[in-house]
Amino acid sequence: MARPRLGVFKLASCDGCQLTLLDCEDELLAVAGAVDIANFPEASRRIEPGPYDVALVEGSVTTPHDAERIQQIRAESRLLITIGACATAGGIQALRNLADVDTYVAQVYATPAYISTLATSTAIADHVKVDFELRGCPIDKGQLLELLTALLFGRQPTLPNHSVCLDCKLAGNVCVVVAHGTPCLGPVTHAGCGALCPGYTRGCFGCYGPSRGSNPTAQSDLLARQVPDESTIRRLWQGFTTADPVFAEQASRFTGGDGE
Amino acid sequence: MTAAALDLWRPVPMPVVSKVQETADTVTIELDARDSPVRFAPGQFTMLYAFGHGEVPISISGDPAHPERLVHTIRAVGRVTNPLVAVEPGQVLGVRGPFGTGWPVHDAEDGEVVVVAGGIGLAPVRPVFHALAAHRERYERVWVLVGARTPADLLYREELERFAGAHGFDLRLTVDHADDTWDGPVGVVTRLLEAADFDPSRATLMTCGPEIMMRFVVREALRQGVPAEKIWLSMERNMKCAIGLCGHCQWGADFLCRTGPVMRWDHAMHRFDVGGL
Amino acid sequence: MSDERTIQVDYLARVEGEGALTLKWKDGRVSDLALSIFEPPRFFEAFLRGRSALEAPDITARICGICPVAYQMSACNAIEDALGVQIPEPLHQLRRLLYCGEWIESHVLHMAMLHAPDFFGVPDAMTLAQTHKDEVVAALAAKKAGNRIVATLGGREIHPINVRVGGFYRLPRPEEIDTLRAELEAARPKLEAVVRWTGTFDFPDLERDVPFLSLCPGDVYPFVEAPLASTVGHRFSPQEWGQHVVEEHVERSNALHARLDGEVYQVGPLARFALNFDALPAGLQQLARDIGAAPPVRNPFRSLLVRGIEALYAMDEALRILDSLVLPAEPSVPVTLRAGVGHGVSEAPRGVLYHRYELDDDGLIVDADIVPPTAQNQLSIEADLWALADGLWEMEPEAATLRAEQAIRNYDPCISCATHFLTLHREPG
Amino acid sequence: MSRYRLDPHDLDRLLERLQEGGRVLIGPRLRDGAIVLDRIRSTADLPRGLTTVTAPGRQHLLDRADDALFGYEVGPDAAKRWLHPPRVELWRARKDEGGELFFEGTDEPPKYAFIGLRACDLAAIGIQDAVFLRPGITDPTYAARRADVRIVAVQCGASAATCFCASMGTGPRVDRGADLTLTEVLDGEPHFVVEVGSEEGEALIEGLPVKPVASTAPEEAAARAAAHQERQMPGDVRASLLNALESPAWDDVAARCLACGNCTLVCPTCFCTTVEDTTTLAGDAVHARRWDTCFDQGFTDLHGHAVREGVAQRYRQWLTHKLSTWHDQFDTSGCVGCGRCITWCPAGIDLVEEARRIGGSG
Ligand SMILES: Cc1cc2nc3c(=O)[nH]c(=O)nc-3n(C[C@H](O)[C@H](O)[C@H](O)COP(=O)(O)OP(=O)(O)OC[C@H]3O[C@@H](n4cnc5c(N)ncnc54)[C@H](O)[C@@H]3O)c2cc1C
Ligand code: SF4
Ligand code: SF4
Ligand code: SF4
Repeated sequence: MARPRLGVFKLASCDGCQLTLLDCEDELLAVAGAVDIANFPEASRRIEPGPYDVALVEGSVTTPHDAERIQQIRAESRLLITIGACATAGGIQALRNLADVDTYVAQVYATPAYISTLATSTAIADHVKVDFELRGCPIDKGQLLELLTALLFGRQPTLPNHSVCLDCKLAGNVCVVVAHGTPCLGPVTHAGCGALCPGYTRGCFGCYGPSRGSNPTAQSDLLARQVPDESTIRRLWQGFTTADPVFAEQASRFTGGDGE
Repeated sequence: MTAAALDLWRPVPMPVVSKVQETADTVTIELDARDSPVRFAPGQFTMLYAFGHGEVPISISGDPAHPERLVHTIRAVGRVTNPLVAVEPGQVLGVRGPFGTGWPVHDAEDGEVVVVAGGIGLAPVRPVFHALAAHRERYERVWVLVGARTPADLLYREELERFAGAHGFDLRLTVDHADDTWDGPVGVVTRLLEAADFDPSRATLMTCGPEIMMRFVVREALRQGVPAEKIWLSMERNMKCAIGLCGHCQWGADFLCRTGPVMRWDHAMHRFDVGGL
Repeated sequence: MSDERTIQVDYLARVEGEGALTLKWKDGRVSDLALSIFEPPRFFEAFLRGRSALEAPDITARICGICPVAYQMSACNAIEDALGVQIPEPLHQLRRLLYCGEWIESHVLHMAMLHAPDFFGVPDAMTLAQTHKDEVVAALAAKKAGNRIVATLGGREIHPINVRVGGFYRLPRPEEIDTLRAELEAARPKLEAVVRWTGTFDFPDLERDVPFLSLCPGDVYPFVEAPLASTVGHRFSPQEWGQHVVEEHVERSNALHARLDGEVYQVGPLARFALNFDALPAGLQQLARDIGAAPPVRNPFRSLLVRGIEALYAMDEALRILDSLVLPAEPSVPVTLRAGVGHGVSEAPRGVLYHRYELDDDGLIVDADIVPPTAQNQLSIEADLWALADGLWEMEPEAATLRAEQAIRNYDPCISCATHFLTLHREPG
Repeated sequence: MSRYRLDPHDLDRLLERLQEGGRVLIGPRLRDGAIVLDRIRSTADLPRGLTTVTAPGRQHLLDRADDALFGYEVGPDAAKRWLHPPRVELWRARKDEGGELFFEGTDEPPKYAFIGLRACDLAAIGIQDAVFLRPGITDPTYAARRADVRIVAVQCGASAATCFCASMGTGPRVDRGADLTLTEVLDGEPHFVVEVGSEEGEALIEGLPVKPVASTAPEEAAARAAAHQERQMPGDVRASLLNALESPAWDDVAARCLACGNCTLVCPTCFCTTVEDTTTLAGDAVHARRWDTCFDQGFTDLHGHAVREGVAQRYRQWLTHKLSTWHDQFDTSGCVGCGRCITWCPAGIDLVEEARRIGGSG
């Protein structure tokens, strides 16, 4: 089998998800030997034109230019895989979707006219068809390797969509809700991180977005029993996957603070 | 006791010896089981393992008289069945089994047999045809009522016709949607059942297909007077281990990999209409 | 007929984030030079408004996946300043430990994977590994050790989850500390080998006398310790930052440029090294001299060597902290939310990172200001390019392009960060 | 059963004895604010002077006035975590050049000893035995870990607010399944009363500095614990739930249930697993098993849809399996009344209350 041609593309993001690939220190050279890294500017000056067998796309669409670029990337790629909360859900920068972006520009830049931006930060799937997604802010190294080995092998990656609680118990973490009364989004959050936050005695803040078939309404009800301040609950839902419709719906149940 | 000797989780490698394309998405493959013959009852299934992709339950669709030839008919629908359907002769699969319960081919002796199957549901009853053919004299009339979405989705069509000719089965086929190759009946398989004039008091009915199809088949059979304890069906649930340890295939108190997939209607009837059980 | 030449790098590779370079000559003289940043803006400072101060470390980490610890540390320092929280020594040591991990990881990533390929004329580290397998493998092992520190203390390598205002969520467990120590000990000689190897590189000549700014506590090589000092006589606290550093917004860039009392200046390894060399252990001072990095180092290409020395320092410091670790009883000190203004600095691998927050009575952020290192260095990078550019005129286009890119990569510029250092302009009223 | 007296400072001798021959000792340990089961080596690793305050969805630790080593109720973990591990590689498959497949086992089962298990834990092991060691169907992972295990139980002297073992007939008295049973006596001069429950138990204390005693401390402790228990599983639950399969009452609990699966995961008898197939970069295929939960929607996936789509259907599966159909499958209830699922449910859902409400027993 010819080595699949890999492209890694960045839109609005922090670089962290693609850095995950370079953080696979033990496997990097083997991966580099197995795939043809045709376009990965963070790692290589060699930038070859498409088509690509696999495109890893990091970041959300926030500019008119990127809205066009993602069409181009899709057209050139056999498989398009989104990596990370920005690409799968708009990222933390999707908080702009709740505000007036012109005000934001004016608040941040002295000369707003120099800035070209869209009113929203949107997930890649809002623009083009996505073949697989790796959730998380950032993605998990083990999941990235699983995805890459699956692609090399020609099989479906094993990327479970159950909730963090299952992984929390697999890991032997102590439940922070029960032991400490700490608010935790684990029950409704998509697995993949290995239940990291509860393992460090803090509540999950939902950076993998919603899990399949869970009960976010019951989660909100529980949070309302735990946390007196509504705006705190709203901010919890409005985190790194704030634009996800499931989380956004729950956030809309809570007002308070200055965000209503 | 050594753990390895008891390891029911571990497959046995078997090479593919032949592959027949049945329909656009379905193939029949035969595995060479001479080294470890799979003696099975019609209706039983194995766990088939595609290297690196995983294991899925697939009914044995071959002739029970030939345990050294393990035959399966597989429809490509996803993660594991896609690579299973793509195997070529010479490649090796992993096999565990056989597992589960079988059709009542012995209990059905000295009476009529009515087999009603839809779509891929024909695969688990195909061994029944072999078993009945092998002892044709023990049975009265044999009805084979088969439904498919379109003529192109009909499984084993020529073979069924050959069987029917050679062994005197009353074969009736129907499709949901006809095309220009089709001049047979159009409609659901229950219509065939309505039209078949078997003696309900002497018949054993075996049905396999989507749950919704089986619901109507059973309803019609009961209406015609087939006793509940002579109606048999094959249930499908997610299965991961096939040895009653993973919990996935539970349906009420049944582990369908052990006390199913084939069961009598009077065993199933109290739950069959409970949604999402 | 006039002779014109252009170097156009549409996509600067092997830097973090998206930027481009245009260099034009006319009749042998540079006529235009532009380092533009087209990384899309993400408006962190705007949406931080209304968020809780306690969220600042997690949120601002997302400005940069390469140096999230720096963001978390500067944010904690600033919020703790605003809330009057004192961090006891054991927790301060754990923060240094975490920072050691980020320095090692980031420096080795930059040295071996992003910068070194330029010195061999190859496109990337994977290609470099074909001729220098042992060195690349050793570098990967050293980098991994850095990542292990961050993952052990922070939960994961990128965007650690264990940092909070007031300390940490949980303390490392004894068995985690033992494992980490063993991993660092095994990686130490590999890192040293990599550093010695970089000493053999062929460094282009370029000397620029630019003011350096870094933290300079005096007694220790700094990660999070104020005050700041410069090589031109400044000495000021984080609270005085705004009196000295001013940013401007230019058209071609989504980032802002900073000046120190009106002057172009530089932050980062060379600045730290120049201002804190005396705080390095004697052995590392000697090693620095051995590999060609005797202070002051003013050749930006040689910043590669200084990164190596700093990475080794971070490795040794991490081991020292682990050996003398006294775990506190609690992973954090109590924090009470209230109104206030706070300033925080820390030394990101690329240089000083400044945060400032204004909080209301509920501890919600009403105003935020973040000045990352790349923004501060951008004018210096351009100055380097001007200084180099005349010489590039003579070179083959490909070699000239490479040299210009290499000069930019000297700074390990983090463009993802640069576009998010966003001065919040207070609305009237 | 013969009874002996063991001084607290001699407990370490017993712990050493338990670890002879490379046996891995699992016992209670303080971690992140809860008492979990984990590897321990000596009494220094045991939680000392702590007690638990337990309620639905809540378990806190508090200091005790004394130095008790076992003065708390069960935490989230049970022996299941060790005998039926959360993840285990079942086998690896390799393909040689000729395309032949090889299936190789990779499990290297450790030998375990447990200390600190309670009556409910022993009953739960009995239930998992029934699941995993059926005639003709033996799970090799479980069998290998279970075969040569040593168990030192502790007799409860108090019950948590969520315990209801008395009504399940599984406790609080430890009367079977342990090699040794310790009753911690704190009045007067602190000591342990050791009951011997097996030949292995006899061998464990041979040569230890123990003295025969005639003590009724175990019975007294058990009576105290039983007297605490307010929760009672209704006696007719097996039938009443099955009669309520289509009751709208399931929707009520489904509105509160997070579908997170914590109840099944902390339950010492729940055994469901799934398998995950992956490949290594070197091309080997890994077939691994991990705990699964019937609360996950994907648990009942058929091609294109899940059978138990809604939370009500999943909660019904869990409760009816535990309390009804388990009897048909394994001749026992699936519940030992340990209360873990009540305590460790983040939403504090109480299966006893739900069983009453849904089954209509008040
Ligand atoms: C007893 C029994 C006999 C069967 N006999 C045959 C047969 O002879 N021929 C045939 O083509 N198919 C048969 N099936 C169905 C076959 O097992 C599924 O099509 C197959 O499991 C789908 O797996 P996949 O990975 O290809 O699909 P995916 O859709 O990718 O699978 C996703 C998930 O759903 C599960 N899953 C999906 N569909 C089913 C299903 N129908 N049954 C159980 N689990 C499922 C998979 O295990 C996996 O967890 C039988 C099923 C059972 C239970
Ligand atoms: S800590 Fe959070 S993720 Fe873990 S079990 Fe509890 S609720 Fe679930
Ligand atoms: S526990 Fe939650 S917030 Fe933490 S890393 Fe996992 S998904 Fe993200
Ligand atoms: S169902 Fe609940 S009370 Fe019963 S054994 Fe399981 S966890 Fe314990």
